[in-house]
Amino acid sequence: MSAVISFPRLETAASARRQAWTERLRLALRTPSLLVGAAVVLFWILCAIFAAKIAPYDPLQPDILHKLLPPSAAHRFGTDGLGRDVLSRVIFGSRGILVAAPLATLLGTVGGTAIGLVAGYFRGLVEEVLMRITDAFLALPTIVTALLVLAAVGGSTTTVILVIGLGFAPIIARTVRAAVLSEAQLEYVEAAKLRQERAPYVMFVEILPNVMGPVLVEFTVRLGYAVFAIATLSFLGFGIPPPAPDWGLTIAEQYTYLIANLWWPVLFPALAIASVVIAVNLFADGLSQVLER
Amino acid sequence: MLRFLLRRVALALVTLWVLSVIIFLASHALPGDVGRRILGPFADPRAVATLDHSLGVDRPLLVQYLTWIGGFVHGDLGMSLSFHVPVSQLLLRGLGNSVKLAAVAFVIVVPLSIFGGIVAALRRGRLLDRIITVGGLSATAMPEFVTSIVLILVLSISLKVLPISVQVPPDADPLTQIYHLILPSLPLVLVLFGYIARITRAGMIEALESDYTRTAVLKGLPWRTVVIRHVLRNALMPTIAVVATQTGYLIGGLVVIETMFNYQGIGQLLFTAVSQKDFPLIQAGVMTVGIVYLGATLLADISYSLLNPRIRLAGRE
Amino acid sequence: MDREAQRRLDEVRKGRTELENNAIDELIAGRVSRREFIRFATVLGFSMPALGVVLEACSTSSTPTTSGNIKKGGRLNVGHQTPAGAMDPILTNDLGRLTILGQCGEYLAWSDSNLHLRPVLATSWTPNSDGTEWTFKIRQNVKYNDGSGPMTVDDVVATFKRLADPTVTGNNALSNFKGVLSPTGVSKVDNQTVKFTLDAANGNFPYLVSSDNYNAIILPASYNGGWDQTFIGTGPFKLKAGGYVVNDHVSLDRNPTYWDPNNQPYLDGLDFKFYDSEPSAILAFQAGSLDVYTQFSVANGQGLLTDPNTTVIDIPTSAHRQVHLRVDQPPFNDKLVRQAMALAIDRPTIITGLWNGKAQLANDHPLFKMYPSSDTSIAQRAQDITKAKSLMAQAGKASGVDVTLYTEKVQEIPALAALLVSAGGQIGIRITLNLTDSGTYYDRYWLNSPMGITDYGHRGVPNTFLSAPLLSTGTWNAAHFANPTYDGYYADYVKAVDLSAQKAVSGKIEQLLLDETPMLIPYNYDFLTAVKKKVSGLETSGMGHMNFRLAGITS
Amino acid sequence: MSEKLGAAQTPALQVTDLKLSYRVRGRDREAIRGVTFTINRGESYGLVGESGCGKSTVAYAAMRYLPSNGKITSGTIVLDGRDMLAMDGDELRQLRAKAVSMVYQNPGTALNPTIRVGDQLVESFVTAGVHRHEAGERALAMLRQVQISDPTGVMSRYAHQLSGGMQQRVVIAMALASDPTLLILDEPTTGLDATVEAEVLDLIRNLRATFGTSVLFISHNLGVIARMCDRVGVLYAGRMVEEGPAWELLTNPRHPYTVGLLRCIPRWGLSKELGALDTIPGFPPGIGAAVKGCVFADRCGLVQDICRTKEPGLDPVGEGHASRCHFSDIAQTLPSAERDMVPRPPVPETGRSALSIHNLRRTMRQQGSSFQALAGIDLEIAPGEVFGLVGESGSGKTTLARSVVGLGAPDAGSEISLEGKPLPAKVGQRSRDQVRAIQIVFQNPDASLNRRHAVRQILGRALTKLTGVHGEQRARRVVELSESVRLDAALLDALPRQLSGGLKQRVGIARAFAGEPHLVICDEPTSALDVSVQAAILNLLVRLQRDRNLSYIFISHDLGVVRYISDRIGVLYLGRLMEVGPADVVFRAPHHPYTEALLSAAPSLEVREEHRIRLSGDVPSAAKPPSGCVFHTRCPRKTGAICEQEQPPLAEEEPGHFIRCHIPIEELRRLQKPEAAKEAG
Repeated sequence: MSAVISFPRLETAASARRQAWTERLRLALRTPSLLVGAAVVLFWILCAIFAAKIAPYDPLQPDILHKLLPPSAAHRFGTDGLGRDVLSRVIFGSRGILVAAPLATLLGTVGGTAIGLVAGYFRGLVEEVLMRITDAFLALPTIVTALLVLAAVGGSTTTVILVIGLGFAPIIARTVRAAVLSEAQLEYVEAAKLRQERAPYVMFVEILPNVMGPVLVEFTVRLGYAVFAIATLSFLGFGIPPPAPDWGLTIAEQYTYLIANLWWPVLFPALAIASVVIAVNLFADGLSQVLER
Repeated sequence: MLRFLLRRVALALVTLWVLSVIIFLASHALPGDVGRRILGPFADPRAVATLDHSLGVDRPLLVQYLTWIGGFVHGDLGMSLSFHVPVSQLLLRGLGNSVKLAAVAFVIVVPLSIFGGIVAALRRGRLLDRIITVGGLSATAMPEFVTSIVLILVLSISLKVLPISVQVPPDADPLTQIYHLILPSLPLVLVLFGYIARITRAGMIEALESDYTRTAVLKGLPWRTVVIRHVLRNALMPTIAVVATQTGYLIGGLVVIETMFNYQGIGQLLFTAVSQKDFPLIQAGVMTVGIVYLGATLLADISYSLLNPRIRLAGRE
Repeated sequence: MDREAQRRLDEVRKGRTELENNAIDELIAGRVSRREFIRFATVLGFSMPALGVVLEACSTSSTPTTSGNIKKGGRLNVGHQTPAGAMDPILTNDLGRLTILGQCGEYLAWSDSNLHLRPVLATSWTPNSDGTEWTFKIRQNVKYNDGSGPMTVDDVVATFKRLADPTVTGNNALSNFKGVLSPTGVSKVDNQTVKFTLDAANGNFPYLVSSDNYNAIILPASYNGGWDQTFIGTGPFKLKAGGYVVNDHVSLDRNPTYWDPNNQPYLDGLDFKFYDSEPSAILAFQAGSLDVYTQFSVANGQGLLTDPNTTVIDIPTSAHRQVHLRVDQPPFNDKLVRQAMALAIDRPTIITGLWNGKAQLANDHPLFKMYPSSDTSIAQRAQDITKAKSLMAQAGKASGVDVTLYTEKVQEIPALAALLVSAGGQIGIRITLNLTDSGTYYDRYWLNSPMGITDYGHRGVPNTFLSAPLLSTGTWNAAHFANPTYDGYYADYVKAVDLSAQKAVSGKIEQLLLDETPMLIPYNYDFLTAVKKKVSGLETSGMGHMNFRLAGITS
Repeated sequence: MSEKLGAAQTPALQVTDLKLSYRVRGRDREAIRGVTFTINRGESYGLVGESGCGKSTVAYAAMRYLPSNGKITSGTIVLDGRDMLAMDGDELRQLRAKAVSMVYQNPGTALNPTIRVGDQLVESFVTAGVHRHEAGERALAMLRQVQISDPTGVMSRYAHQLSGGMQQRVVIAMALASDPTLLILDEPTTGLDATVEAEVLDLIRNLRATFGTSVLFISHNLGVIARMCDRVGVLYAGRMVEEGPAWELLTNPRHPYTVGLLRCIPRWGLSKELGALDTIPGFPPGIGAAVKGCVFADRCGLVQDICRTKEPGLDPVGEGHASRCHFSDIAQTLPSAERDMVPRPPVPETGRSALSIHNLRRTMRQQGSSFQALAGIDLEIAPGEVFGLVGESGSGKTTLARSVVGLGAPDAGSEISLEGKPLPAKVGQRSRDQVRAIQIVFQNPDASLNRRHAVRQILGRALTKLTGVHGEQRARRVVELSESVRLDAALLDALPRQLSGGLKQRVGIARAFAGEPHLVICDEPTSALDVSVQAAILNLLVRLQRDRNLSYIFISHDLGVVRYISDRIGVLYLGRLMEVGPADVVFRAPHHPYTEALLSAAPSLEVREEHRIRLSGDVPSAAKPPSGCVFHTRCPRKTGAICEQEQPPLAEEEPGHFIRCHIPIEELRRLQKPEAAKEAG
């Protein structure tokens, strides 16, 4: 009898796994876009969590006799049209979007992944029906879908989250379905069938972990777009209602001041939106680079 | 080929039908009463009931749907509740205007972004690539309303190089009209640039790394010939599909842009319809958006299949 | 008053009704101001010469302002709110449409920015002694803007029969005529005279046939709908061929057959461009694509107020924001809490801060100072936090109360809401905001909310403000205010045709409302119109009418 | 031609001490650790070695075409007398255009999918300096030279409209357009069917004779190298370990690695009864791994201390033959790594059948048209029997396998029964016992093992589902199972990608054996593996089968492998069994003409050049099978109209030996006599 074959380069598989993780982490640390993106997002998360500690003023407290003051030592970012502190509003404004955008994206991702899994796995009539509905939703831009629904049920943070989630689900479903289709052709799926696994097991235990890569990338990409979309909805007046210090809303409320050269109430929230969206996109970009390798 | 096209058209029609059902149901979830919405909050309840009846909104949903979709098929989109004119009249004009604006945006962005994507791919990993990809990403990430404001401030109010108004005298020559549409199209250009450039870059890189490119290089072809003859043709095929799917995205952007610039396109029309809960206009408007999107993707499918011999020649031989 | 003046005044008095003479007496006695007198006299239908005599006798004068140096010709680009519905006089209920109506159509009288009535298609009018019958003399030889005509008494009768008809779908004029005028009450006396027999006495009736009742442009008797095709009327402008594109613009040309030979329009035409969003309109105005922007808010128009190239026409109005406090539900079922809320508000600061001064103090009741019938002697309520807190304590609510404020996201209302939140917070009234679009607010919350802000437009007379939101039977009674005493006062007010009687009732109403506080009205805001410096002669009204007849471009 | 003659003195390619590294994750990792070789004018030089040894890297380096992270760190490459590493871009381009060409694996992707084949070919001529007007004619002529039957038609087609063999001919035509000094062929026939491969290889030989081109031929297949090359270099871990004349090197290897490699191959006529295949234990050092001493020391059975400290030189061991080994003189005494194979008792003739297939038909749909993937298969497999199934791609091997395990239901009327009891068509309808009784080992372990599941999970789940064990018991059984396939229990927590190909396939085998099956279908279980690993897997499969006395259906396109492991063999063509019989009988003449062609196409280490029959053309589409005998369109022994009109029956020509052919067995025997004689000898 020849000796049992062992793997000469590794002590144990556990250390192999650890090594794989450290390898991936090292790769992540060497991806600048991922790092910059993560840093900026982290910055805003900290702002959101510690807003009450960081912000110098109450973001909702008007002081209309001191409205539209330019940036100064007392008000680093100036005051807005109601005399509220722009800096404090920008800091507090991170809260809404940092809760709404991930929740909406998560909702869309979970829903879309489920639809995509089912459609990609079952094929046939189930797939046809699901994909036609998905296609129908895809034929509408997210903003239009959102307007349609928000007109029906009225704007609130919850509805915005739901509607963005609804808008994202078909997009994610498409991605997931494509990934599932190629996964389902692989023989490990047949191997599962050959031991009479039930469909949910095959979908969620066998296939799902293997499509998590694209799902994760799609999640981060969508997250960036969620920030974009929620801000746009707020701007159009269909999102989070005033007086919330929401960035998009603030811009909508204050952008006419620009004409009078009162740029600070608008510029800072605009920069905040831009920084979050860009950061999330950079993160997504970096993540896909890391996962690709 | 024909089979492929027929299948695509059939799929698009089915999708459209599903869309019509979704839109119909969604618009009937709108709160409040149609007659009340038309007559306003201060109107007499009896008048409201009479109006509801004359509009047929008190009939069963299925009947209403069939009436609506039947009218739609025959080109009768109903009357706008807020404007009291046929919806088709509003939509046609809005669509025409939007197409003008979108066309200007496309004419600017498509060559620019494709060129950008190509350059980035050819300079992969270098500074220029980083500038184009990160710059494009940033531009894509900025909501249109943010970029619009900056552009208005810089280009119209400070530098005064572009007119802020999109209102052109109706008898103005096409060049003047285009000139007026440049500013509002720029935010769309910015959003689309990063996206199309990215896809182009990805397609280019895939083509550059392909075996046939290797064949071409090892044949001893000059690099220019390799790129132009062998790489571009294959690399740009996915871009075509992407450009088409961006029409949907574009319409979303148009809602914002047209509202900001008060441009009477389909985006603003949708926004107004939704704000005023003008449901015939919402239904028909959203349907139109769907039709435009599906039409555009169909067109992309067709051009893609014409360019791709694999599909063009399928079924032969 | 010299003898000659006295003599001429006596001449005038001779043909006057008791009411009219009463007004003159009040003026002479100094009980009404000159302004109030003019307004009242015009209501009663003093002809211009007669009015002139009275005022001259009282050492006052009325000279309408005219601008010089206007050159003939040219067109103006006018930025305007998008009409919210079909362009039809009887359906009109928004600024978007009424301003357009007023270019092509005319009213029996024009209600100017000071609430004075000026004869237009009527040359004069007189009430009977108790104000239940009003007789109007109709101007002759007036042509319509399509060249047809002349306008006849039959046209006037047909117009008002239609406006008073409750069976017409979407008839907006009913809000004025309901309970006041029925179709049968309109009758032709002769070829120059129309008589209105009212359902109930009304001392302010001429306002209801003036431009304040914007539905009431005079149309041919043959008119049967389709106004948006013809834009027919007797006004100074007419529709340019193909000039109306729904949701986009209206182009008007000068009416070459305009009836008034001395007041032909200077302009060749007007191009109204519609805007859904105020900021984009302001951007366009600022960038020079517009010559006039008909109405802007202070919130969005900061830049316009300080722009050296812009003239801001500033008209005080009775338009206001009404904050209802629902009296049959906690927390505002306690009068003390309502009063405390009212005392927490710093009105002057709001006017300065929110409105840059372009608003007038109001006193939580609709009898605004601009109305001659109001009793201006009642003290203005002012912020008093100490007292407010003690009222809260007195009500047993020292620990505070919670309430949700519902309102619509329109113009400065969200900002006002934010200020109310902050004001309430000072005395323990913790307000949560629920802001929705207008449709949702009016559909769902307006009449079913503990607290709300409702947007009330300008009215030439306070009757509607006093009835619908406040009477126990009032249809817009969001405060659910039911007070028999008040209902009685209101009946007295409407019946009173005598100015001092009106004032007396007004004082009682004002005091009652201040005490009960079913609503807060912090201010009336001004109607602001932005005009390029080169444009002159534009006359605006609190209702939103734009009189371009004498407007033009200065050379 | 004259130019070539003039330069006859300089070698075509001279590579000297080439070192090359790839930059991976920020570190330069050495992939080629100093390679020196020379290809003389007109010479065909073969480069062999297992995957990852650096063969292709050397080839691309010879064209100076490297990925952006690759860097030649030292050495010289002199092509046609010119130093390639000193050239600027334009010179390099000229060189590629005129002096050196390359043909590689996957001709389908090597051709531009959007440009007509003719245009691509013409372009090659133009680039090589042929005038545009002339290029079209030259292209046509070249297509004729690469034996394309309808050159004009092919010119106007796109790559996807051509079969794999045709595509490769076109690529070869393009490569030869410039009449290059050196033609590099990188696995040019890998992925092609055996019959097509044989044709292409013949073509290359003939063309080489015509053009006198020097060839660098790269392959992992020693048989192909033996047939194609004059001289051979054996690469191992980026190092040339042995070099010599092809025949000499393959028959008299002088490096333990070459010796081991040759022993791994299931040679012609070798069967499991005759003993186990040898293997090479361990793994080659990875790219960038630090190597001290001999690169092969870790896996060498002859290793001594010196091997780990001092690197041996590539020393001559004969005429033009060199070996990089301290002990090259005793290399052939390399001890065998596997010694435990005992001849298996013959299959007991119990008359029972493990699996019985009757009239198995399967109609499949593809792009709207339907075709018969299986057209009536009848088959009996006895308990303990290994049934080998051979055939080219599209013959229905995999469809048959899938039908048996219950993936994809056969048409109505088909019958499959297990141990006498009818088997439901779909796996979902089968009882647990039936499911566990029939399992499958898939071809590609990368695809058949869930990438996200650890080995323990993969095996444990199979045990639970197939045998119902849980908890403690299951944990114990997992360990037992892994030991039965000789998988270290320490690897149970590894993910598949952390395992080598051979280890992965062991997991796949263990999973198939989890339910103690009676019948295991092995669908090309070793075709994705290197020969040294293949040998170990084959040994494992044989041992498991022997220990448990179960049945296999063993599918492979590699005749040597099938011959080695099978008791009986079936030959499949277009969904029909053409020949069935005991392995040794089928491999001995007479055989069905198709079997004959397959056998003669198979590249092997034995030189059997004289008597080969060649099939022309490609396998017909199963959607439109030829009338009569489906093989008649390609049959070299076609007798006449009867072959086109009537399908011959699968007749038992000898006891247990069935042939589907109109030609009587005697006639076949006569026709195939010479080979039969050879075979016997």
